[in-house]
Amino acid sequence: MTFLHDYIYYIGAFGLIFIGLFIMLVKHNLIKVIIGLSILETGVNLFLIAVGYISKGTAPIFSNSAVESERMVDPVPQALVLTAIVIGVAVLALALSLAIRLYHHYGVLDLRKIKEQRW
Amino acid sequence: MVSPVLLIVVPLGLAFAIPLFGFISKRIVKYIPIAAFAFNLAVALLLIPEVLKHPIVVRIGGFPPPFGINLVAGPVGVLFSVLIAVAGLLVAIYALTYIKEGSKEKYHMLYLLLLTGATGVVLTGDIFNLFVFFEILCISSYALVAYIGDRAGIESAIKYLIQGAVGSSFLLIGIGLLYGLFGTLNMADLAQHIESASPISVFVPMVLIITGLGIEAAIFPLNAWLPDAHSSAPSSISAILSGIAIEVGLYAVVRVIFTIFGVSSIFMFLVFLGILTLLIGEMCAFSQKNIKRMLAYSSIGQIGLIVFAMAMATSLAVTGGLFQLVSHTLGKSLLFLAVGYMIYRSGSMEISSLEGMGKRMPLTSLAFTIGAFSIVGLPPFVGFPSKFLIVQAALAKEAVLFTGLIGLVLLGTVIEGAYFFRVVQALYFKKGNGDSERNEAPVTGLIPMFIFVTLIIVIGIYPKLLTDVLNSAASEFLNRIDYIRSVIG
Amino acid sequence: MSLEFLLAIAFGGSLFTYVLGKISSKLRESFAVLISLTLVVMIVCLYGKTIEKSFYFGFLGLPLILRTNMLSWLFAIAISVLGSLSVIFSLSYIKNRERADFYYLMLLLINAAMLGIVLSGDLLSFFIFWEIMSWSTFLLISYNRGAALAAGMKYIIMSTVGSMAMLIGVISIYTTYGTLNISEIAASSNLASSGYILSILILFFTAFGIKNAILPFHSWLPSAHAEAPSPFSSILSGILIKMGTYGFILFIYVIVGLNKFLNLGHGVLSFRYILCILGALTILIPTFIAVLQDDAKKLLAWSTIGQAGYIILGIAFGTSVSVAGGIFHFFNHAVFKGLLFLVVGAVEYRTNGIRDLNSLGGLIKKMPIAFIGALIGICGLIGLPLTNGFVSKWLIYKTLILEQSPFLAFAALFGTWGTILYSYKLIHNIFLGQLPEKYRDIQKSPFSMQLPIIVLSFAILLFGILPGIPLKVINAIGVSFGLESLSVTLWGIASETGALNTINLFVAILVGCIVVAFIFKAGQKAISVGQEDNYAAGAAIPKDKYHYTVDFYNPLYRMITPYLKDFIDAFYMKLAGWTQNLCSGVRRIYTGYVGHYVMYIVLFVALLIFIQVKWSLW
Amino acid sequence: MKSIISLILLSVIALGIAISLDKIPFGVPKTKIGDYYIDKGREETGAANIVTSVVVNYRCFDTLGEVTILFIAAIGLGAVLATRRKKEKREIEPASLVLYAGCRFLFPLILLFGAYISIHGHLTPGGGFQGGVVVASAFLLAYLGCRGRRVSETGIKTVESLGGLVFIVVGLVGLAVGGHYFLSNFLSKGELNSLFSAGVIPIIYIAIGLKVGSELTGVIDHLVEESE
Repeated sequence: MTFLHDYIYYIGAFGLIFIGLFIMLVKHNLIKVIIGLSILETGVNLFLIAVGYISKGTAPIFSNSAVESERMVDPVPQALVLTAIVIGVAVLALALSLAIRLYHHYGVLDLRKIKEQRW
Repeated sequence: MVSPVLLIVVPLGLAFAIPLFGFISKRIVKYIPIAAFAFNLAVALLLIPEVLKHPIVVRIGGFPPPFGINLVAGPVGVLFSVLIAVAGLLVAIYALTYIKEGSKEKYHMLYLLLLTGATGVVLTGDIFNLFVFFEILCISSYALVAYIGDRAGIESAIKYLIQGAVGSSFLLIGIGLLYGLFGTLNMADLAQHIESASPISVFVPMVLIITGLGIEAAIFPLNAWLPDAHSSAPSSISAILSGIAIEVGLYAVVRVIFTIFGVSSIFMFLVFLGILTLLIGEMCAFSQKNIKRMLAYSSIGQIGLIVFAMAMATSLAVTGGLFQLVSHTLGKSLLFLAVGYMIYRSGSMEISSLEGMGKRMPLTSLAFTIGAFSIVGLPPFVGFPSKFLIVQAALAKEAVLFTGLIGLVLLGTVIEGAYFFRVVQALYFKKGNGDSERNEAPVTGLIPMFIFVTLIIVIGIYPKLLTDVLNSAASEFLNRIDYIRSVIG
Repeated sequence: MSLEFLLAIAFGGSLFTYVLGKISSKLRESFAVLISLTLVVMIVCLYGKTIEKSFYFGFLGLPLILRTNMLSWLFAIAISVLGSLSVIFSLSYIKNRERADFYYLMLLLINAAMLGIVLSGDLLSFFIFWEIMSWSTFLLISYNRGAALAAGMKYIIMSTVGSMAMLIGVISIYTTYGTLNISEIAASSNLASSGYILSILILFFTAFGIKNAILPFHSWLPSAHAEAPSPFSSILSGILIKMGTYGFILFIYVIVGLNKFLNLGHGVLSFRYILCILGALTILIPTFIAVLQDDAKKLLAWSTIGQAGYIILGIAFGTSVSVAGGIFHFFNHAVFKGLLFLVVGAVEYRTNGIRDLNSLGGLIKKMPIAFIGALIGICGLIGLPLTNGFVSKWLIYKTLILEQSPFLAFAALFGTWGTILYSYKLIHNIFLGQLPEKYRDIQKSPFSMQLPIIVLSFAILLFGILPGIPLKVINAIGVSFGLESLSVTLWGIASETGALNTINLFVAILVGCIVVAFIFKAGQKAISVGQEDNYAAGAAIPKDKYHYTVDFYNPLYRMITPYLKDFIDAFYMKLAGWTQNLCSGVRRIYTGYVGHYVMYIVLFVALLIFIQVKWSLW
Repeated sequence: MKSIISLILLSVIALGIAISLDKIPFGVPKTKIGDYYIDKGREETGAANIVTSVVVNYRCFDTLGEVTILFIAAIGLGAVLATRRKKEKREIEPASLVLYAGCRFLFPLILLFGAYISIHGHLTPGGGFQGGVVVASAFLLAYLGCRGRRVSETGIKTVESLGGLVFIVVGLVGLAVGGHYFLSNFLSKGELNSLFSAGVIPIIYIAIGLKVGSELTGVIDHLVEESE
């Protein structure tokens, strides 16, 4: 159980990552694939946060200058995640807009049927 | 002294300012990319003599390297910047009249940002920053592939996006693992500490990062997006994707492997991967009927050759690989530009519809022919010295294995020759159906093409123009100690 | 006279001709002739000089060197003379064709590149010029469209294979010796092991063999020669494929050296012997395939392969006489095969592209100059005395017999028999026999076509009667290779084992001719009839009903056809088919379904991790 | 079949990652850089929120890229969606009065909140991105509640550009005056935990807030237009 206790955040993050990947591998519907992508990205973000976590650490904000800097979590992954989230949003927005446009062209979202570009 | 940071910031600022310029005059917008890359070219050329002496390390925000982000403008970075600026400038001139449909303002913004991202990737010294610029490069290419908005473009863009997004997730996981292991994101700092961890735990992030970057670099099993995207994008963008984007991806892969991980045992694997990529690319290109797909697959083949050369990891081989990279940029951009107007005139991408183009568009056909010959590696064009160096590097290994592999490479060249010569024949020696009125590409199309042609011939005859820079670039790749020392001090 | 200046004129002239063509076609043509004649003069001036100097340091730190010596000079003069004659011939041949600018550009560019090949003093510039020649040849072969496209593709693919083999060879030499300068390599090649030399030779000889079309690499040649424009066919056959010969000579005698060459392998498996056997086979099979051809240019093309066999045989055999014979035969072949292609070109020009031997005939009166050219040409080709072909073949036969190689001698002699058959077929089916109705109004060939034909015919007789002129040069070449000197006189060769004296021959033949003519005149009983005055069973045959050039050697065809399938070509075509299938199979991995693509990515990662975890490879 | 293969492959990857993670214990401080920022961040940047000091100062180049990516997404979305011909404007059913009035009431408040979050990025959790998103949500609300009302595209574009330009100009000024480093913090750091502190950080964060807000508004605008 200590294993689970120690690594639960990693397990959760990678659980999401693999769920996302699995969805992308086996689902045919474009929207579902995009959902999988979103889950994957969320998992990655969680993982980054989990890397920077320090047990019982507080947010790295000095609200009162008197407080000493003890047990603050690593600020770097948080900054990275901020960037990663924005990138994820950008990709997602573009993907959805492409999906809208694709649906106009093909009338379906089944990726198995959207195979004009091949070989 | 000019700061290399301007190479990134000025195009970025101009891209942000394009809507404002658009308010002043709609016509002015399309000249902004030209101005930006002319500036970049000048700056990069000015930097060359300086970086040949020692790399310039720029601290963003003034923080010392492991703590702040830094740019490393070494020979490699400046070489790539020059390449990006040249290709960007010429393709921007080409796009002046080529881009007619859609929102031109958006096209020019995305175009500027794509190349800014590419410049950022080659200059940055921080792995997460590399990821960010990489995403700029990728996301703007997704958007540009879909720019025309036809069936093919949208389909290719969404496929490209899905694969690219998976790749960037892998990349990010890899970066996260590295950060967890070493607590730093600076490439030089990572390189310094990489040996302190056990090989297996470093291996997994390396694989993830190579995969993530390798998707953009179009290494074999990861390159399924490339033929679709390159063939569906507007030709000016295909030229950039083929000439710059995949090269930058390759740069990132090589930089990560050489500088950060410094492992030598994976090179053998990459050698085989390169050969496989080369053969599969050439074989697929051989059986294409669509000219742009053919060129796209040919890019895969060329990338395979470059990977092969780089993975040999001798000074000669890396020089050859970089040379091949330059020659591919020049040649393939030229081919896509030439093909762009041919397709525009004939209305179809089938090779059979290009028959008789030698009569209708003689100058464009000439440019295409020279580009094709250069890609195949015929003298006196630039493809020849680069291929020469690669073969020389392989034979200098003095191993039967490498001699055999170089045989395979040259077999690939034969296939490549076969399909390019077939197109050249179709251009000149087949009677086109339809009108044979002479209808040449406009001047703004011909000028960049013939600048490429000039570069191809001049460097092909006088390779010394490049070899000094290439040599020091190769030694920057191979000497990680020097790299670490120049950054961390 | 500096060599780089010469090459600059050659290359610059070709480009300038193209530019002039945009202004006026007259200007272009006169300039093209001027350039090619200037080159002839310049090369004549180079006679006997030995120059070696580097002219360019910029190429990857390798100096590019030009040099000239007797061997280069002989090839250069052949190139420039035949080149200028074919340019003159082209004046009317190409006149009203489209893309004439392009034609002249390529023709002159090829000539310039060939000059570059023979004048280059290091293997890198050799390779560069070689490649320029290859791709420009490809463009010019394709010039005629139609079937020429396939011919061009076949040529360039095989040629690329050869070039790639050569590239490996060149670079391997560079990594081994650290230099590409031919004389430096020659000086240090004694140190190398035979195994290494053998592998280098195999690489280079693949390239040269493909260009020279020796069996089994001949497959590109027939269609390429047949489909190229005729003036260019004459260059192609006369000179261009002989660049392979030049390469053979260069490697056997200059770079590797005769001693080393003779010691590669033993007995039947020696390199030299295998090369000789290949030469012999190249004589035998193509010669008889040539007999079967109905297309005049295809016939000449196969004949070219056969004659190239003689040259290879002579050169590979490696005695001073045989080498002299081989080199002389190269020179002669350039003259008479160039001539024959020009003759066929003249006929083709007047008959609007007809080269089918079954439908031509009786043109003797219409095109007398062409006929005389053809007659002298085939005499040279067969090797009748008093033509230059006789001397070179005599030298080769003599060696083979003296050195007791029965099979090789048999092949050479038997090949000559086949040569007689197809040569006669060629001249008969075009010029003799009945004149078909549709060629009634055929004109004489224009002067610009006659001039090269006359010059070349004259050369055949001149070098046949006075073989000492070229043999002196050839002897000097042989001496520079370290072979023993032949005692060459203006009339022939003096030696203990059978001298050659063409003056004696000349007198004997003259006497014979006079006697025959006398008897013929005296005993004349035959009636002269008109060309179309045909009777069968006493009844006049309508014109065009009876044409006895069809199925000329019918019984012979039936006899030899089953043995003469070009199975090598069939194999190559099959190989091409397989490649094509393989390629279209491979591209199916890009299925178009993005799920598969994601799977590839995941597979890649998983595979790498799996390998590492399982075997700890990296 | 396919899912089984997928599972096998994914479990192989999971195994590899687990091996690597073994060396990264959870919840243990392990980075010197993080400690450096926590120790020195306040002096060097003047921001109380260390994450902000990392985002806007130590790793501000990332942030510049990040803003650019959002910008690209907004343009790209526009480019992809704009290619279609504009349809006939359909008659839009107006929202109910309650919704309309509620939206109009909330709209300025949300804007204000967004502005607050942007401006106080260096003091409290939040910053330009978060503030920008809040601002954009105000516009989303307006789109939902006050149908038919549109934000002027020109305005969005102008704000977007200006936001980006301010960021870059601040950086270039830093290059010119502040010790020759791009984006260096050339203004006085001020007193910790006060609004006017931390040099350029608030300026950049305001620019980012404007830019992110306008970009996301643009994205929403395009999507709303598509759905109509």
